Amino acid sequence: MTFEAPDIDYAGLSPVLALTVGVVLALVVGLFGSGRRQRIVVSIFGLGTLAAAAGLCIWQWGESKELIAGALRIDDLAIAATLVAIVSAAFCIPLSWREESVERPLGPTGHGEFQALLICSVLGMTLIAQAQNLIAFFVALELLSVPLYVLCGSATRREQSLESGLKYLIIGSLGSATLLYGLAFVYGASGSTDFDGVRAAVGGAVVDDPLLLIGIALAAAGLAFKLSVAPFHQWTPDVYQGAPTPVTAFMAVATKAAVFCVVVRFFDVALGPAVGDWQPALAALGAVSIVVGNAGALGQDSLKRLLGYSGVAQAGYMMVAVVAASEAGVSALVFYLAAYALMNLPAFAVITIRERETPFGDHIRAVDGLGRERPALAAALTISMLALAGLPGTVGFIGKLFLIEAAVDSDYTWLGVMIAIGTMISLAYYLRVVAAVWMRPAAERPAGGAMPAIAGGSQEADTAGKGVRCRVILGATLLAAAATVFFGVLPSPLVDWAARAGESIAALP
Amino acid sequence: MEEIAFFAGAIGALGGAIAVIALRNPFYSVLALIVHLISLAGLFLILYAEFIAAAQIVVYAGAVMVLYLFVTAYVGGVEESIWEPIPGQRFLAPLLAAALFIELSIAVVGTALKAVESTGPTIPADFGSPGSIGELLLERFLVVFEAASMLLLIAAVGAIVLAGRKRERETVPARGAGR
Amino acid sequence: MLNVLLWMPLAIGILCLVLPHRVAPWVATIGALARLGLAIGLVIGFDLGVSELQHVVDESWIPDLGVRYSLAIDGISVFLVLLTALLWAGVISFSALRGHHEQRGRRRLFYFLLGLGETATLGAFLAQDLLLFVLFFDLMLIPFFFLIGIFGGRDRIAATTKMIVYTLVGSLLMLVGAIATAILVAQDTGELSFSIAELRANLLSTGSQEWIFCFFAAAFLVKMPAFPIHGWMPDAYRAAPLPVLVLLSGVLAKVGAYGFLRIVLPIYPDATVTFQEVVMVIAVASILYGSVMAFTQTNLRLVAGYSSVAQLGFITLGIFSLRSDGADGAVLQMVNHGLVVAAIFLIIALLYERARTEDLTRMGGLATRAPVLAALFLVVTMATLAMPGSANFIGEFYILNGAFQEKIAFAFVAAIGVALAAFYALRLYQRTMHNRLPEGAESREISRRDSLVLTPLVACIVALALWPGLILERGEASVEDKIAAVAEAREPPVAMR
Amino acid sequence: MDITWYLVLSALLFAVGAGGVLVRRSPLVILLCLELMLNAGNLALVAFARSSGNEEGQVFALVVMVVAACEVVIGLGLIVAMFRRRLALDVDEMRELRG
Repeated sequence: MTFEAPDIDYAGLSPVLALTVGVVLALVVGLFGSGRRQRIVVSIFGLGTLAAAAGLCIWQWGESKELIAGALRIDDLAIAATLVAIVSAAFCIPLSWREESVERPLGPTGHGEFQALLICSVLGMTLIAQAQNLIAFFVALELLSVPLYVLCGSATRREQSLESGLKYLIIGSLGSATLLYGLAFVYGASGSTDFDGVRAAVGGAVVDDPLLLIGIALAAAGLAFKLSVAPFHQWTPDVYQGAPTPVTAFMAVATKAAVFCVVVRFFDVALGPAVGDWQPALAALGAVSIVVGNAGALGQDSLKRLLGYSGVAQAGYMMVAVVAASEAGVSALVFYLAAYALMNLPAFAVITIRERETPFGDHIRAVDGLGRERPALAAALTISMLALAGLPGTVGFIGKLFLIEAAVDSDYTWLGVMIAIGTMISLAYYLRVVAAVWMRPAAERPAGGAMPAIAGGSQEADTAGKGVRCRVILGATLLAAAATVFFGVLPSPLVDWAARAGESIAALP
Repeated sequence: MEEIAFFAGAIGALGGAIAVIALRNPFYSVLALIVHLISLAGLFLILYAEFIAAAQIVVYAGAVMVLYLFVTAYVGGVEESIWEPIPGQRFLAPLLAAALFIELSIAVVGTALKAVESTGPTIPADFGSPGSIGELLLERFLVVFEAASMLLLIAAVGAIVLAGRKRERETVPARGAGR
Repeated sequence: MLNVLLWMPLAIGILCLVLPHRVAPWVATIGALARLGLAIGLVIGFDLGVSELQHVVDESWIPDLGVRYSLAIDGISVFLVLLTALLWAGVISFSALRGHHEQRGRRRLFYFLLGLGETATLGAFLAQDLLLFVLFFDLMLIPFFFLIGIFGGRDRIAATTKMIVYTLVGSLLMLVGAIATAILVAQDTGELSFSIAELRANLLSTGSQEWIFCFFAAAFLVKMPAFPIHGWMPDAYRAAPLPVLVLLSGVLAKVGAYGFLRIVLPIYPDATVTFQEVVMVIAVASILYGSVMAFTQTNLRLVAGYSSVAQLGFITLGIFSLRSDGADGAVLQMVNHGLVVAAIFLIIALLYERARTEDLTRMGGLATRAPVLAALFLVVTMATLAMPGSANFIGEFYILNGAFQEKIAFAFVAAIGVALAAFYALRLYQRTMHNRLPEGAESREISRRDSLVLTPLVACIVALALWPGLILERGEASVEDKIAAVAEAREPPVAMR
Repeated sequence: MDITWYLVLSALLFAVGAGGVLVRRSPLVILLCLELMLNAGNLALVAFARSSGNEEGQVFALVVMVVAACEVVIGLGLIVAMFRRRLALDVDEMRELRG
């Protein structure tokens, strides 16, 4: 038997390699030391890994090449999605400091394991953003999901956390199984697992074959589970609420970036010739998601649930870009993904901080009167809410503009109108948060001023690390909020970046 | 001959599957799943997938299911009655499943692909052998192979995080002390 | 020049955020006066009789989306810019002079939000790019959401939320409409552009124009507000602090009417002709409804608020008469009404301090010891009811003249509104100033610091009454230009005869 | 034997698995049902590998086994952790997160 090792382009593969090394390093380093020292050392390695991967990505920016026998493809779209994932992971690491689930000295999850899982999930996202065949697609999806299941359940002391982990696992696996079955049918219809092969076959005789149609339907449903697109979204608010907040932040932002990237490759490219088969279905999913997400968020008192439903709606907005199936659509999607990260991360950071400062957890009362108490935090949360609502002067407005333009350009004007209608509904709940921040007095705390039951660790430990923790988190939060406004006023750099990512998909009109 | 083997395997697989969802004791469900997996392995053999069949029996039906049995035994075979769920769901679920089956069957039977309606094309002698699968894994699907190994590693880490070295009663009083 | 004018309010607003409490109001005042000077300079330097845009600024902003940062003024916007600068200067100095009690210890935020609001409003008046206009139009809401929500009275959160949801419903559809316009045009010309001039040169098909017109009309009519969609107005007017109300009613309401002239008429002429009567019906309905409601309300703010509804109805009627007379009058009336309503709300603030109530039935006799205040109020009242000799009279005359030429029936009905205005304006004046002074109220002369703001404002009203040509002459050419855009879409009237 | 037979069997198994996920409440059994669904997918993959004459489907099936194993491990881990917390092992009783 002859064995020929495939040609490996180490430059193109370098971000993946860096992340792989990072996972192992975080695990190994996590074994040494404990408490504060462990946190510092592991975080240096974790953030260093992410920085290295980001640097390598930027180094590869502008490349467009197949890696390892055509299983992966590194291009600007993949790099853009990877960068969004890396940024949100890097944001999540300081947030997780002093988080009850990772800080407990004798508990199961230390910083080493936590960050190893986090980086592994980023690795999965990097791979899925580059995937060029069905098998790599599937395994990368699992590689990003499995660590997330664990992270969601990692606060093993809290019943909510375990429940959310199990719920996410069950729903996620249901989605995976559905997706797998769909992919199997696509493979059966086309006889190939490579996206190129699928595209070639779909362009031929099998376009209207029932096998392919059902395959597409199942795959769309499976991916909709992962993207929390309605009507496959029921898990989202529960899991968002139950999971530790830093994990929720990462999950909400990064998963969408990576999975939408592969959705573009799978639908717009591999199944591009069958566009008439899937376009109306995805359009319907997007529209339903916009309505259901926004309507669901209306009565929510828990900020994390609110953001969960808002995430459902936002996924609907992004689905519109996929439906557009054009270069403008992909650019709009990439822009919106970056915008989504910038808008959401500050909100989750503020929730995390308030969870530790007040006894209200993530209830909306926790931010009552924030404008007087902590103006900087209040400003960040306000900007993030206004941006999510798509008001002008923020990156959210430009993002919506981009999306509507892509939709109208592809003759899906009604979807553009749906975005506008969804935005109107969403104002009611985003503004409720803003009103709570600026226009209500601070909520009365229960007597005794005890720390919330869920924020474990001792009082002493909390005050000890407070200074550093707050400064780093606050800095990152304000930076993201400032970027939200900056790119809302001067969007050109981000628009160029997104446009480059859009152009890297050659197969689109 | 092939027909007999197929129907034997099919009856085993289907019977196992139905037993999994019908039996009340999870312990028996696991055993039923093992039957199902072994029957599937038989079907894989008929389809010239020797390596998959072997992996199915050794790794899946063997190792993974043993883990499953241990956990079921540890957690305890929680008896749960099937016929008490939310009214409606128990009627709806079979309906949904039936609809799904019919839809999938339409796709499978209605397809115009010639390859599916035949016994399949002629294939080389080493189709599905460990050698040729291994070659594919190390050449075209090297990334997939590496990613799968990463997945196993992280699953192990995850299992340790979730279930490993946990002495709840000892850690609770130690809050804040062992910093 | 325009750049400085546009961004100075925001820059000074941000500066106010970091300055000490005591200094911030005065810095804001100086900045506002400087802007007023700039705006006066614009009017003085304005080239008469030219319909072209002046002081053009045109920079690339988001090339991929075809959005440009382009600003300019013409005969219509120059006075609205002046009005904006004037009223903002008035409100900021009014608040600074009294160290306003409604600011609840958050002065710096108050002046920042005012600055942001001025930048947004000026931006809407200056923008020559459709998308830039939409952006500023939406941006205006944000500071006012906070101004009402933080500094307002009872039920402020519900009121401000209602206001923003109502107005954004319209303007988000407008965003879709704007994008659709640009893209549909780009499908013909091959180049994506939101420039109003470009879009005017390449008109859409009638069918597309019609649905897009509906989106724009919804946005503008809600903003005004016009009769069936004014639901946010009473709550917001009750809750808003009075200085903010001056801006809301004096300037923001005009942006809607301005939008019709600047955008809808030139870009969607066919649809304008199609929907002319519909909008005129809405306008007349607003006039009647507003006048009647103003007559029946007892809350001072709501009297002024509903009278605004009626006045905006007049302005809309003038624009949609699609005659240059009517539109000329509408432009004049926009400025007139802005000045008058601002004066009224400031006077209401003074009356409230004296009577400790805003209920008309529990007021009276405030004129007894305050002749100067009474005189100022009288001038404003006369202007409100469009006494012959006031600029309002001239404005309404032009508007009715235009309407008579176009649709006689509408003009007759609208004329009833003129008569009703006399009723509610005089009722307002009499009930507050004359009769007996109720218990708890005191008649006090206007203080020197208040008259520092109010007197110049009233002087402006008088000056405009003496010299309405200031606006009519400069506005004429631009208005003609907009009407001409529509005239091409109509069957030529000559052929009909 | 036509490949269609295998595919119909696979569809039946998939439907049984999906029905099981909906009907059963014990997380342990739900995990088993998910295994059924993945295995149905595997059967389809192997059958399609036979019909298209390339082994890619078989490699896919192998990967799916790894994935299934990982999901089982994590799922069991969560169940054990919950058991240790003496939580009710009943999905319908997860009232904490209802809404």
